[in-house]
Amino acid sequence: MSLTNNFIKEKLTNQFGEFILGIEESYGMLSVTVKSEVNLKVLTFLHDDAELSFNFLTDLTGVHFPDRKGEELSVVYHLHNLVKNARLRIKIYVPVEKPDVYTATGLFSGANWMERETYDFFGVNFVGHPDLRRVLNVDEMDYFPLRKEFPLEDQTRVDKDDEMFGR
Amino acid sequence: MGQLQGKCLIIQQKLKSSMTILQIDFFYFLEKLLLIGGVITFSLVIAMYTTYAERKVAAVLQDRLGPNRAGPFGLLQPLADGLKLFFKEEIIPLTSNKLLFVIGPALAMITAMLTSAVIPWGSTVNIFGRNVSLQIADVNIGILYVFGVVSLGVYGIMIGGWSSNNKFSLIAAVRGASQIISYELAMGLSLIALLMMTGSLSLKTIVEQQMSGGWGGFLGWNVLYQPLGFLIFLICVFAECNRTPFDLPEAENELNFGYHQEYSSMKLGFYLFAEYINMFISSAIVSTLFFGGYDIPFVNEATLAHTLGGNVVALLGVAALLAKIVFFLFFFMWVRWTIPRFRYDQLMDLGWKKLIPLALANMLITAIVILWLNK
Amino acid sequence: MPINYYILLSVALFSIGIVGVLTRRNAIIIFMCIEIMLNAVNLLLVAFSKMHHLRALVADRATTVGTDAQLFVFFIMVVAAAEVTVGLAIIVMLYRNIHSVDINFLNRLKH
Amino acid sequence: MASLTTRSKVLEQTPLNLMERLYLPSIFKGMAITFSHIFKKKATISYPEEQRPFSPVFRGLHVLNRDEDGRENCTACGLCAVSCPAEAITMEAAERQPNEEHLYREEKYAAKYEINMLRCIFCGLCEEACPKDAIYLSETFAPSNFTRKGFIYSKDQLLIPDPNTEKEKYQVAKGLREVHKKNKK
Amino acid sequence: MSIIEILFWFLTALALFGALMVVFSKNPVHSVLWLISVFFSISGHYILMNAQFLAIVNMIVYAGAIMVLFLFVIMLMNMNTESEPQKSKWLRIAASLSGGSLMLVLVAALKDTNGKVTGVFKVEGNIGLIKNLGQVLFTDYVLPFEISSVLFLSAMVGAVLLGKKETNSIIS
Amino acid sequence: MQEQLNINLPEGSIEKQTTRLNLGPTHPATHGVFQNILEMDGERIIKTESTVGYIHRAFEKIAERRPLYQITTLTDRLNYCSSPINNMGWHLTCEKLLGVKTPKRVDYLRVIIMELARITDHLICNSIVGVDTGAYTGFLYVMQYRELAYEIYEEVCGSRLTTNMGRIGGFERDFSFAAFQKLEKFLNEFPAVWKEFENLFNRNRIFVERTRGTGAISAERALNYSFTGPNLRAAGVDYDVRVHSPYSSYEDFEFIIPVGTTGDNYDRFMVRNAEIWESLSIMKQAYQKVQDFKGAEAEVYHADVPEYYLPEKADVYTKMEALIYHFKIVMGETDIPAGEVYQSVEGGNGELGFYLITDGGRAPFRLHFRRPCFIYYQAYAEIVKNTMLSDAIVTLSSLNLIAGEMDA
Repeated sequence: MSLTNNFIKEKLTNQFGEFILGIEESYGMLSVTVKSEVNLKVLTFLHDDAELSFNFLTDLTGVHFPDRKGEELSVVYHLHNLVKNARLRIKIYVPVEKPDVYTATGLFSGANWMERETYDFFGVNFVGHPDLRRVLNVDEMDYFPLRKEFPLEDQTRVDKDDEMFGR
Repeated sequence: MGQLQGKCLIIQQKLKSSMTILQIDFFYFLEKLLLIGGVITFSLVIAMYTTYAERKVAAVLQDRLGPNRAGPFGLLQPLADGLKLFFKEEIIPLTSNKLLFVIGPALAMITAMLTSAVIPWGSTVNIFGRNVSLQIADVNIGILYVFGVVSLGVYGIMIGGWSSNNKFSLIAAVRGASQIISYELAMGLSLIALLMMTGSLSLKTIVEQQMSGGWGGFLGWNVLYQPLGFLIFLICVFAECNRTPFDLPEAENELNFGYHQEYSSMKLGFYLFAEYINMFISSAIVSTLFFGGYDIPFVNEATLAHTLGGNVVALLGVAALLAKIVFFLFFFMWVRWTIPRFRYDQLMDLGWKKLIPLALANMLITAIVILWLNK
Repeated sequence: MPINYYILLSVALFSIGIVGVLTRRNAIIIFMCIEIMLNAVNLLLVAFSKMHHLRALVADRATTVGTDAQLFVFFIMVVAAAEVTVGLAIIVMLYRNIHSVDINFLNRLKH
Repeated sequence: MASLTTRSKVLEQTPLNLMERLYLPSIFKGMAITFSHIFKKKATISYPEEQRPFSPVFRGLHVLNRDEDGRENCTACGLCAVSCPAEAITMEAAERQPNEEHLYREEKYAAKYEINMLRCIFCGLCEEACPKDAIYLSETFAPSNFTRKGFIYSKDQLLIPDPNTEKEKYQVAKGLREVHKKNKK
Repeated sequence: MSIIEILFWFLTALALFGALMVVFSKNPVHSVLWLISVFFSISGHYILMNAQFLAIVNMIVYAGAIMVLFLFVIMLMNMNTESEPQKSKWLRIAASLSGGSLMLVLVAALKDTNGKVTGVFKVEGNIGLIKNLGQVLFTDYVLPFEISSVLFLSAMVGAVLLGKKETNSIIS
Repeated sequence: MQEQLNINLPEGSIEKQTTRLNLGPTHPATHGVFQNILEMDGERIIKTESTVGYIHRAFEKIAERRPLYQITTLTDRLNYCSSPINNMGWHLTCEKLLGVKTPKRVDYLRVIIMELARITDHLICNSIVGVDTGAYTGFLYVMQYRELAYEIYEEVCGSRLTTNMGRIGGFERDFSFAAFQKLEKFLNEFPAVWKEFENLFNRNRIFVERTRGTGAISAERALNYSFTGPNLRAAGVDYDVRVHSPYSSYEDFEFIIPVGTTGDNYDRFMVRNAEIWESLSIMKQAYQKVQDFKGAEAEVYHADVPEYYLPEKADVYTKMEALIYHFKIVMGETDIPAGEVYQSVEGGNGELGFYLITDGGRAPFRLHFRRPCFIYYQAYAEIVKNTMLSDAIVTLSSLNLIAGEMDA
């Protein structure tokens, strides 16, 4: 029995009707936005439900939308049901002032570093994470570099210090 | 042959008496001094060129060209390497134990060189009417002496590894020490079977016994009678020389070159040289004990001496020994560039649980056979 | 070389060993000093064996007098080796438990 | 865990048999393999004397092209600089003066053209971007240098030899270029 | 002075100096190395007395095995000058005095013995050679020999048992 | 007596019986820059703390300022042992976003290149396992054929390691005759060489004992740690992106998924070995299919999408329309729809995912790489616990941790 997007949609709305903020389908993949406080419940349900059993966390990452007031930071989970070969995207939004999200490390050991990476780049505070430190950047860094307010470099390249590149 | 043996006996007796009371006549002293100098120089040169051979053999086995820049075919490469090592900066780590740090490589070098004293490089040559034995000292406990020196070889590794004050070096030193001590046992036990057959500890006597075998000495080679003993001995020699598959003390992928990690300049050179000298000497001992030493196979040296003269035959014998040594050196390298290395516990397992019982069994079988034949 | 010299050398070595045992607190060094004392005795045994052998040789060319003394030395070495393995194992054990090789700590055994 | 597909094949870990447990047979087998390589053709070459042939489309050092009359092709449109992911190209444009027709093909030319070879990743996007056939990547390696400054190649280092003054050198460079063109379509 | 006498005095001096350094050097590793030199000089003495077998065995057993064990243990415990426990000055002086007086007593007792008549070095006498020793060892002393091997075995087992630690207590 | 009363045990003397060893960042086995702080009891590892390393290059940030076609050069540097797969993965992502349909021949050519890249990747990994167990020679034997594979890349795109191969919609040029020739040479000669390599290792007891039972991870733990690729298959789960979500016409090919049983180093080694054989078989099939194209079809090497695929150089010099497209594409002025795409390919190390969000601008709004190495390196501490130092080294290489992929 294959797992259709409609079936998943139905199942999720039955379970978490009032917590679901939006459901869309882009390029064949179902993408569900839920309230940030129920993310762990949704993930646990998806993981444990006998029919859904999304027990493989493909990816976990963050996105920064500076223009959406009150929900600037987003955390995106890509789940995969290997047996029925269905993929699902779960999204949550949190305000940048208080970016608290429940950790998924209890569910997926692999989420550990992915969450650390997301914290490192976006400053998402994963509540309950066993070891929430920076993972790719230096420990002393005091900002979250992948947020949009930090420009990559000046495109006009006038004041760029190129001494290190031999200029 | 008989005449030669007689001569040998006379010399031996002379030698023995000189050893015991250390009454030294001047020419004898000079002759030995020259021989010692010759052997040391020779060992160093061989060690130098073994480094070259190692690289060339590795290259050839690996479809590469190998060193070919310094001199024709890269033959001057060892000189260039040596020069480079001499001119490199000496670095002694601040946290190291400086005295021991310097002593380490020296000890490694000394113990490597010491063994060459009892190896019979050839029979006697006649120079200006003097019969000169091509052996520095024919002590009647030659093999025991070899073991004594080999058991000291561990100090160079241990002291060097410990005094560097580096954890990798320390691990390497511990590995090296326990490996060398463990394999000494199997090595000694494998030789006891051989000693039962020969009944002598003198290397010269062992060689002469082998020379008296059939087919110009070939049938007397101990390897034909002690194949298992030879195999165990060879494996232990690999372990004693820290060569692959037993190169745990310097396992470059695990321990960053192990005990000589902190060394630089000629101190490093000493360690590397000591390793190659060890290989050279070990090959010499294997050839002497199991492959007839300076015996030329399928040739009766005594009859040949009538036609060619004693000195030529003696030199031919030296060449035969060298050929055997070169083969074993190649074998060392061939094995190194073929197989993976053991893990520490597997190494100990092999040494204690397999080689020692095997050596004991070999000993037992040899003893039974000897008893049975003598009955 | 007169036998006296060997006796004196052994006595000196033995006394140094005793001084070492008395002055040091490190169990391993004490152990090593005991080894010095054992070796002093070994040396003396060999010297005596040689002396008696030479005496006996005058009467009988094929005598083996004195061999047993050298065998004693051999046995002493055997015992020493066994003793060192066990002793060092005990010291290692001690070190593992109290992280020290100071013999004064051994007083703790009393309690 | 149950199989997810019908295509899987399990690789069982078969225990070693007696011969394999003896160490030596497999060691000798390995040694035979390595020994047989003594007689094989050597894979390495003595580099500076011998050089391996590059493919005709190899992406090496850049060359600024001239046309048959020795005029520079570049018109300083800046597409190469824009397309460069490493931002290694800098240029300054200048108007061609009336007496400079023999130097520059178009009305505009690059007065300054620099490629920083330390930044360059030799991706070839500049060559793809060029609408004037003015820059291409040749079959040469980046040479070494003592200073970082020495890696900033100025225009005179990049330009192909002038066919009017150095005909032969130009022919050599051009010859490679012809092959290049043919194979790239 | 013959060459033998020179050797004798040299080895004696080395042995005594080495032994003193074992006792007085602060760094245990140095002590071990000095002790090795003591063993070497004693081996030298054995050779002078034509006890070749004992000389080599002394080297193999003491220098090659026992001292390696010592070095091993000291290195693993990472002992150095700083960690070396010291006795109080008075205790050390007292100990040296008592040791010295013991030597004094012994020397005094032995000084008048008539040892000069018996030389130890002579060409004759091959009891130190391995052949003679083996002959006696495997005939008259075969029982002690076997017993000593049992001793060895039990020492080995004992050492292994002592050295073995309860692994689970550390990992947990 | 005064002395004895003052005896105090040194602090922590009884508890602290372990050593701390820094494995990396300058250790020869940490091929790259990552560091493991090992808590050792003798040679046994009790605890590990892994650090990813110090080469973060901010690819995800850089990608937010680059037009799509320039991002290919960034993907080169992820898993640099198999950069063509990364390139193709990125092109596939863009094509999915832009709705570009590639012709079959392009798909098959891509399959050839991707499987070649997979072979080079596995070949490096397995021979490095050999090197780290101490046998160096096999590495150089198979390395000669990586060289040949690189020459094929060179014939196709002009570069060897960081290939920047292909464009959105296809390849920048058709495979040359020399490329096909070298490909044939590879297909003919490589099997014998790989057989020889297997003979050197597979049944050698020293090697088998070094790898069997060491560094094992169970299927459950591997799934929980989000393992993919050969490392997951070694644990016994036959998950393969090529089969589960076929891309680039992988559904047209016959191949099997080798899986291990215990997930130890030996299984990882053997799974990679078996995958090399499968890749060879796929390459042969694809090569046959490419040869079967006749007529105009046999010339196709890119999709017919003038808005995204650069026009022919000759047209650019002569035709106005082509020149306009050329400028638009190079300047990044082509229309890019706003959307959200996740596309994954089976990279050398596992599922290499591209999560791309666009907002209609010329550069991605957000691009995230799912880097398999980064994800399964976190299991290293658990895998090597209670093994010996030597095993940890072999595990490090058999997991095929590539620093470039860990730290994007």
